Amino acid sequence: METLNYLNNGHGAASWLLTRDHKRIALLYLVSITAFFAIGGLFAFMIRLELLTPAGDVMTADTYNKMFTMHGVVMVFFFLIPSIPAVLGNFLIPIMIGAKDLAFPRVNLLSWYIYILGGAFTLVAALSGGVDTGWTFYTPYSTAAANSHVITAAMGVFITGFSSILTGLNFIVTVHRMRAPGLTWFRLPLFVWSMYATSLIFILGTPVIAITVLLVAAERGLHMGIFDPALGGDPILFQHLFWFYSHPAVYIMILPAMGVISEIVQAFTRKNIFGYSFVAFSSLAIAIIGFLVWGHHLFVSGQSVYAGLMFSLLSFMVAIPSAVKVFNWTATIYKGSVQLDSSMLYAFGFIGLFTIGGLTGLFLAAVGLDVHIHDTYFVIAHFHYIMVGGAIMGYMGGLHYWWPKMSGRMYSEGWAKLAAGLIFVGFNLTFFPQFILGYLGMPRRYHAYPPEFQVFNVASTLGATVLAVGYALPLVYFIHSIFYGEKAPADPWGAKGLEWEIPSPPPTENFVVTPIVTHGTHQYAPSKEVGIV
Amino acid sequence: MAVAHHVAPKSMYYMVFGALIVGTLLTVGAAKVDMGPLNNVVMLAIACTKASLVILFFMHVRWSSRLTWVVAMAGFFWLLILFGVGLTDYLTRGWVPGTLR
Amino acid sequence: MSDGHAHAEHFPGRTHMPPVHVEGVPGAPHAHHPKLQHHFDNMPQQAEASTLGMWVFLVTEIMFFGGLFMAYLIYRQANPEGFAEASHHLNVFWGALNTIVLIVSSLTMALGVRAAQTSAPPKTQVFWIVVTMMFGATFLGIKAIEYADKFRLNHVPGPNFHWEGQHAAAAQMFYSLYFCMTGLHAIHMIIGLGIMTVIATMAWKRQFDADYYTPVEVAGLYWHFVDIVWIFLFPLLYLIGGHFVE
Amino acid sequence: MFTNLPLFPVEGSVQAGQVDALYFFMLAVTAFFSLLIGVLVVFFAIKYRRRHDDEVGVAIHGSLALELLWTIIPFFIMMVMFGWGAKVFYNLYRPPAGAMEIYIVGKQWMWKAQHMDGVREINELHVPVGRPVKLTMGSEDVIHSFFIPAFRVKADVVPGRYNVLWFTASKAGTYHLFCSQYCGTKHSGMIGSVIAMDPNDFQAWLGGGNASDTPAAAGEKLFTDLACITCHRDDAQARAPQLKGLFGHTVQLQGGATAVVDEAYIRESILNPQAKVVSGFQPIMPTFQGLVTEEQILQLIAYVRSLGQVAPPATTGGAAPAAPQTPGKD
Repeated sequence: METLNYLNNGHGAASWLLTRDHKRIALLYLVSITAFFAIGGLFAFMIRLELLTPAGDVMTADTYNKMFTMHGVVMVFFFLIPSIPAVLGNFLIPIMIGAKDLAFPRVNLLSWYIYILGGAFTLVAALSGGVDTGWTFYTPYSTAAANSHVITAAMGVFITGFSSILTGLNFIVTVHRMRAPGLTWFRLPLFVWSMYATSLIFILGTPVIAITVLLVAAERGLHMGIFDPALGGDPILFQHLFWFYSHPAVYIMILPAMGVISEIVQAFTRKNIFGYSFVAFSSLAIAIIGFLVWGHHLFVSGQSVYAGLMFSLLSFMVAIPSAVKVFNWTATIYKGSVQLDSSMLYAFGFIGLFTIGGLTGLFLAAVGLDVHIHDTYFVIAHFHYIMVGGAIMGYMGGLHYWWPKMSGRMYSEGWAKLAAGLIFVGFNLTFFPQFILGYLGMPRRYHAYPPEFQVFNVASTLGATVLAVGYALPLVYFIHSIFYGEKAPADPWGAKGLEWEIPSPPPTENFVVTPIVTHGTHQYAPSKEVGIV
Repeated sequence: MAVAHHVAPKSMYYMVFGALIVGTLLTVGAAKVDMGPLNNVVMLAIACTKASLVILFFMHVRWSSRLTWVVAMAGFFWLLILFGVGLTDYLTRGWVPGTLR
Repeated sequence: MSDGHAHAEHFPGRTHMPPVHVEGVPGAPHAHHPKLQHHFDNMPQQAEASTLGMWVFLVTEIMFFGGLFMAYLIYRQANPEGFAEASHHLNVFWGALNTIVLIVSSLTMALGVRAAQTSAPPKTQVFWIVVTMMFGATFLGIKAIEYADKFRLNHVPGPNFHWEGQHAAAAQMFYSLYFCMTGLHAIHMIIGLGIMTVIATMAWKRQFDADYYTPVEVAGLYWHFVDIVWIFLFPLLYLIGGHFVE
Repeated sequence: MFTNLPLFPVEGSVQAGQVDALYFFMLAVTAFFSLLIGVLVVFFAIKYRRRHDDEVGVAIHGSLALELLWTIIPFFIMMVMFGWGAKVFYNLYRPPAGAMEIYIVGKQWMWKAQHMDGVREINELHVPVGRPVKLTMGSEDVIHSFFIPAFRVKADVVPGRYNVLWFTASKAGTYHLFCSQYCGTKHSGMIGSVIAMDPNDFQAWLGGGNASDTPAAAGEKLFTDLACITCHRDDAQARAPQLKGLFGHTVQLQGGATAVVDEAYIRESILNPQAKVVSGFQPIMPTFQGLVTEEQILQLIAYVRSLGQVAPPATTGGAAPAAPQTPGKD
């Protein structure tokens, strides 16, 4: 006799498609985001296939250009940005703060429908012939020269932006107004802090890209001419407005992953985080300083030299809170009780890859050095270390950590460890050679390339194949676990936190009795200060 | 308990309304006086004052929680970040000898 | 706000509640208001969440218009004379009149919220909201007259744009911005009218009183915000330097 | 010259050494920190592995001293990186006076180069070793980016404006030229070669080349053909500013502002003549938008330059045509 939980409390399509339960909405997102990840991955595979040989012989240049554009659009706007916030954030924030739901459950469901609508626009653009502007939609190529479905794709991005905005709004209000009695700000789980910081970026940045792509559509469709050089318009203004959102968007991807890693590291060392307030505030610092650095995408654009210098300085500044986090995680492992379950393997993978990704970011922030590696494969490698090595590692780690809570089932730990290993190896094989390619000078978005770059490209494609297997495995064993996995206890990892105090899977309104919080999360040992200074 | 919100007297609303109308007429009037670059300053000062009146009284921020203040201010502050940081490019173009605007 | 709120500065939003709250146990004073949604503890928490939500949304609106204002700022500092010349072809009278129309509608909106706050009869509440909508519609009517004028003069950017003055390129840029900014503002007005229709219907059905008027309050915030945008658009578009020259 | 498996790009310019020095410094610092983190994490994971099921970690809440330490040390290291990078950048983007000038126009999907003594090239750029070369670059259509990996230099080529790039080749050879800003279908075909030659070889190449009119001469011809000369003339009937000796000067504009007559100003004045009218003249000049190509605009600019400028580039052979010296005062 199964107890009533959010999964079996209501059956049929309508009980899912009209649900206002944050946990069910999280699962709706999980399914749709996984679908978009597969689509984006398919595009990536086509790109790597083309780059096996120097000559552009697998597909035409136009097709290739559409492939990397759709890869970028789908992965950035429909996978990476919503991934952790919309799936894990939606599922966990109300539980972690002891609430029954988010502040606006209907708005939450609406944001999923908006996401699907935006995704539909993008898929229509892809199926009706594709878009070839690059995910960055740079003018005047996108407004005047491109001969593809730019407006449809731009509307897809515009619409999806509102899904992000509504999600961020919901999280901010929920964290401010719905916390359980006694749950003060400094008792919040670090995941909630990171989601709060992410939400700030959602609401402050997303509107700017919404208006920017709207202007591109207006210029293309109505010949308005906001960025048109012939009217004295400035294509570089587009880049300013675009990156005002799109650089912070990178922090939308990485901040939630950092939050996940903070939780996992504490749970699998059975130890509270080292320097809680520094880790918490560094999330806010990254969110805020992250808004001041966008100009490093314009270092070679003809932006003024002094603006370049300023953006370089600010870009270095944003690295400091990231470094603080890495040092604090390392210090947390010190004298912990370390258990290398698959979630923790992902966390270790994250720390390693994010460290490389972050440190190579310094190369790009150093403005004189960036001139050479700007728009080369060095940049591609760097941001894939952040987005795939960082954000997706965090997402996978989070899924493995909270899967028993979400599904009520345990997955196969052995297969999970194998997948984590494959992903780590495959990832490095794919993207590390691209650093070398980039410094050699191979530009990004090249359909064909000089033959001396081939060896590294072949290595990269080989790695991508391993990576694909690594990503396919979890799909198999997670689905397997739903049907055949053993039932998960409330707290399979021996972790501490409100989400582990309620049954797996949780009941519809999460808590039968509103919890009263008396201390922070992840307190395992009796608190005693151990001086190491 | 739910009647927690401050109920302002009608007379206050009428006074704010009067101030807003006066502000509008002042703006139109000021545009007809040549003050050089000051015209823009005066216009924006009046517009900001009018906006503040609407926010403080019509939108009840005057009686709202500190959080509402912070949220309202944050919006305008972020706008200034967009303008200010963006302008560092436009206002310094061509400063380095040999580079062009 | 009252004492209840003063606590919220020091404790999270749910401290209005007695510390131990078991579901459905009487003693939670407002747990049974018919408008209380299941996931909130009490009415003030629900009201505060809604107004905070609207404020956060308005911040996104500020940034949404902000991108356009940024473009305006950059292009105006690049073409001060062209923008002034183009601005002179806008009708200051209509612009000023529309400003006043919007300010009046903001006043009636504020009085509408106050009517709900003070549990005024539904007739009074509906009266203020409908008056607000009428002024909103008047604004859109005047805007339509101005737009028609621009179409007649071929001042609409695009292939048919025609400019008699000295700064044709800058003027076209100005009018691109003019139509984007006022057009976006007009769309917000139309959405506002839609919201007000819903609010008026709810008011007519006696849904608002001193205990529950959050929807009117939140809709009012939106309406005032749209007014504020126009307060800036009017001088920036209609009154660019040099109206003394003529 | 292309080996089969290069691991590091050739250093073909003076700038390359400066960029690479910074690169190796940053590589060393970041490798150190990556290893530090990696070793610590692995070491702690092994040393403090869980030995029985109900073991918990030691409660350590943090240490202000450590937090300050790992905030301040990275801060100073980053300031060194910033300062070094800023210095390199400032040098990369500040062309020295007297550099040899070449005009570049990017269009979908080719690079066109105009040398000052008339030689034109497509998708090739010949430059002498050991002399600063300054490229003034414009685009016919969309944004391109001029990238020579061996020289470690790059600048976007943006429609509606000129961007400037300079380098001093240090080693003779043939190097890749890439477009590095995505510009449409054949973006990856918008490539070419930069051929750095010994100065003597370069002179020989210039001499034996397919020289046509110099840009200034071509510009002069255009100046007549487009009837610019009807208004821009030397006598008292001139209805437009006299152009002789104008380049490099500051002019007084209507409305009180001033403008320096440089490439950007001349370009704007041809395409959007009403934007900045010199005081004392009527805004009667028609726009030439759509009537002249980017290359022709550059030729007109070369012509105006040849009429004299404040500080003539101290260049010989292959540089701007010898210009009559005008006193450098306004």
